[in-house]
Amino acid sequence: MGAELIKLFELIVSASLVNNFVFTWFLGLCIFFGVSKKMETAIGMSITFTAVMVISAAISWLVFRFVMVPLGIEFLMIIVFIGVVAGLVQGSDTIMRKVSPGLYYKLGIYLALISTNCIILAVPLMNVGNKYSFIESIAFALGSGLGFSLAMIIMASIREKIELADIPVPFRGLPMAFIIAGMIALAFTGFSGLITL
Amino acid sequence: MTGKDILKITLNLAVIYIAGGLIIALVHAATSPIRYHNKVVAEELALKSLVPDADKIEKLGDWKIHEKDAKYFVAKKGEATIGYIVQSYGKGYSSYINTLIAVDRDFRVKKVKILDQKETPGLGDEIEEDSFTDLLKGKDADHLKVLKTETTEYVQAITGATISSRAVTDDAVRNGVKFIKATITGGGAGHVGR
Amino acid sequence: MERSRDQNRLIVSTSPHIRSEETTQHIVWSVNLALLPAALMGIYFFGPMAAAIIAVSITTAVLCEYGYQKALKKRVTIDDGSAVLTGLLFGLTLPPSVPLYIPFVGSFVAIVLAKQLFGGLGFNIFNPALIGRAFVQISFPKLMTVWLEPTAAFVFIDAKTTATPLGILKEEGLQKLLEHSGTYLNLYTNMLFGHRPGSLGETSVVALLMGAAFLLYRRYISWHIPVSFLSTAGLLAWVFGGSEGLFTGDPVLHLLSGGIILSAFFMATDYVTSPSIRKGQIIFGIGCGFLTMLIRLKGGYPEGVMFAILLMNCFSPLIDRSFRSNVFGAAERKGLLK
Amino acid sequence: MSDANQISYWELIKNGILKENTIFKLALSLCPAIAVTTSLKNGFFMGVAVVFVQVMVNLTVSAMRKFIHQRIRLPIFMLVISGWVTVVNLLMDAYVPDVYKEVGLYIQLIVAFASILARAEMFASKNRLTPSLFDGLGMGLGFLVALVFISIFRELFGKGTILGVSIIGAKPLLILVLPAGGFFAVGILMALFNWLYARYAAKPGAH
Repeated sequence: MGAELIKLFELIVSASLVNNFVFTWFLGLCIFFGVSKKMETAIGMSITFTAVMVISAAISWLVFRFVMVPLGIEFLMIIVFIGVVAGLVQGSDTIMRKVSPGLYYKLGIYLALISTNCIILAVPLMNVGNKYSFIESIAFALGSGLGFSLAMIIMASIREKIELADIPVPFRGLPMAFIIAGMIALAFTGFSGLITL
Repeated sequence: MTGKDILKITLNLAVIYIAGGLIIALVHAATSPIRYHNKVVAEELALKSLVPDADKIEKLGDWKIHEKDAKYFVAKKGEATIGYIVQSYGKGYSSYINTLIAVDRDFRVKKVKILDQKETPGLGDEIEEDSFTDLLKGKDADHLKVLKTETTEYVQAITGATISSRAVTDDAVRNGVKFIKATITGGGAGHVGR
Repeated sequence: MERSRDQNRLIVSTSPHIRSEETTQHIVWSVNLALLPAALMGIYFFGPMAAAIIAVSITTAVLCEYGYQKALKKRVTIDDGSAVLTGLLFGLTLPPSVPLYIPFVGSFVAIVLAKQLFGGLGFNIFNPALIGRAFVQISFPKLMTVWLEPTAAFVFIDAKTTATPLGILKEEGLQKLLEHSGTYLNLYTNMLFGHRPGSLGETSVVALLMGAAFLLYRRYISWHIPVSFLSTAGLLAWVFGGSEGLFTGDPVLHLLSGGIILSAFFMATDYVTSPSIRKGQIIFGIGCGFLTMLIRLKGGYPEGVMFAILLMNCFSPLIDRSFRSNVFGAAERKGLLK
Repeated sequence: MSDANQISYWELIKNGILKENTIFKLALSLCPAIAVTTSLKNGFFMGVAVVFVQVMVNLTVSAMRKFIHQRIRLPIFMLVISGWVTVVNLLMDAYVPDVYKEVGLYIQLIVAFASILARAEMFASKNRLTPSLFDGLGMGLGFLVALVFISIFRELFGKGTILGVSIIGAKPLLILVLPAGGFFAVGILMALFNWLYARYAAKPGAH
């Protein structure tokens, strides 16, 4: 049992720091660059993202294991998983609007952005690729979500700080964001070798 | 929403599903033999490149090392056994290094091939190069040992990548060789993997 | 492009608490001076090649800053000494055997990519010297892991290559390290004076501490970051650093080895890339110490100081921000409850 | 955009490559721009896959534009996209297995490219077949060209090779084929594109 827990912990640390989705897999970059201009939106996005990631990973795992494998239609996983994500987003949109309008007002706008985001889709695909168990899949999704949130929050705080810096014109905006991301990635290299999976 | 709308939507979905399903099924059917073939051929080629003079390589069984599934094979020329191939894993710097090891009938290493690794680029990933894997040739289990000093009797570490060198030599290859030796000579499944 | 410079200067309220142009200049040159003993010790131990590396590194840094500012028609600020400091710091972190294009590439990256692109001194997020160091570390991994035995003579000698104390500690353990130098006392004295393999400016702890004492005395740096950094690292080394279980590690050895002294006093304390509020500085220091030991004990690299400081540089705006607006995320919470 | 009849096909292609370049101008679909551009071969095949999907999606959507009910238009588009992505995924796995092994995940993630959905919605659903074909081709080629540029830059300076053939004879800056260097490379090339674009393409009279 102890070894199991340690494995899960390692999986979370690995997905969030050592193999951070943004800095080593380059996933979710559109959102990462698009939404990290302001801290408030970055935090809202992070919360929504992590929640959707964990839930969609869980549902996708169940669907894959108990529907697709028995039917032998694993090759359709792209279509099925995007359906799961889209359905989940639509569902949580409706539920949130009814149950908690305040929360919806705050996070609803991010939900719309999620269904066309690669990071949400990548988690179930990678879970299948790595043959993770149900619990491992959830741990992986959680770690990925936390790592993505960390990346977003760091990036937002840095971009707020350099807002008024005298950056050469062609570099303003996105190119500079890329350079900064490169430097964060450089710093994150320090985590490599921390965990062997 | 009128009945006409509902009819149209239903029709939309039906057409999309039928057409899409047809196209995907066709492509799937057309490519699946090729994809299957690719995988089998790739594995065969990898095995073949390890023991080029064998004309038949047969799978003997599965074993586990570092909780990972690995296979082992026998290489034959005509009816005579000329060696064995064993797959093994070693715990490296930042990844488990997947290796294939060919041994002769005296369980000395003939050739080592790194199938998959994610060691430090430019440093640890030199384990993939012939200049390193050639060092392992001709060694038996007792001499599969990494030293940091100059040596030909044992295996000399790659400068700056001792851990990766050790992961291949002391972990993957040595355990693989020990396992295949115990399995073949002892008849049973000697379990040396951790 | 031609946004008024005065306007910019007013906005720089976060990190560099620059009171006037003169004092910044004065402080930066004093830091350069404080590093001089360590640089001289490096040249003494590793020979004239060390001097050449430092020279190339400083020259490149200054020329790049000059060239960039000329090319973009900005005011040339090389006389503030910050380019010299970046070049010097970067040079001191290099192994003494590197070919001379490495200090060139690294200094270029440090000045152009990590400093000037951000708008120059005061706006950079990351310590330029460390970005340069990390860049060459990853680009030339092989050359950056060759270490020389100190010769201690100011002469050209084909020095033997060897492993650093941290490298030996990581791969072969404390016992092996002791074999190298005989007794504990020998080991400690060698480490203290710098008679050990390592980056050319990091080995002589005594020289570095002299410089640091001077800066602390003149109040050019405050004690918060170095003290919290070193004590966290020492504590963790003692608790987790031993091979015979908890509380058997050797904190002194860890504090004397690697680049931790150089980094704690001269890099982590950089005004621009560390938090400006005292509490923030202590958190920054603890973070640096924690990450350094995490990488040293559990990570892939033998030395973690460089990555630890770069990582904390990432968090520095966040730390500053959270202390500025009292409760971090208060605005969000209010929104959620609505 | 709906008056596409007056725009020449050449203009449509140029629009995709320059004015609305997916990566450099619109900053969409950035993930593969870094992930697969460590070698020209990978970058090229990724680009080809995107061209294929974009063109086929545009054609499908354009052909069905009068038939699709407005209410379920977006889900239908998503279905069409994921169908074509599945097809290209299977094809790549079968015919270029060595590339697929490295970029497979990102091929599958073409599904989530905002740019493909955007073109289907903004252009193909309002235009006839031929303009849609050229629009898809232009947008896809813009992506392909960007990917090819980035991967040449990274492979040449990171590994010293082009298509695996040694050009420089050494590994000049290994960092360029690693994550951090990928960000630097894209950032620098993007700034270069901005600079050149501002200098030449955006000037009135250049069109």
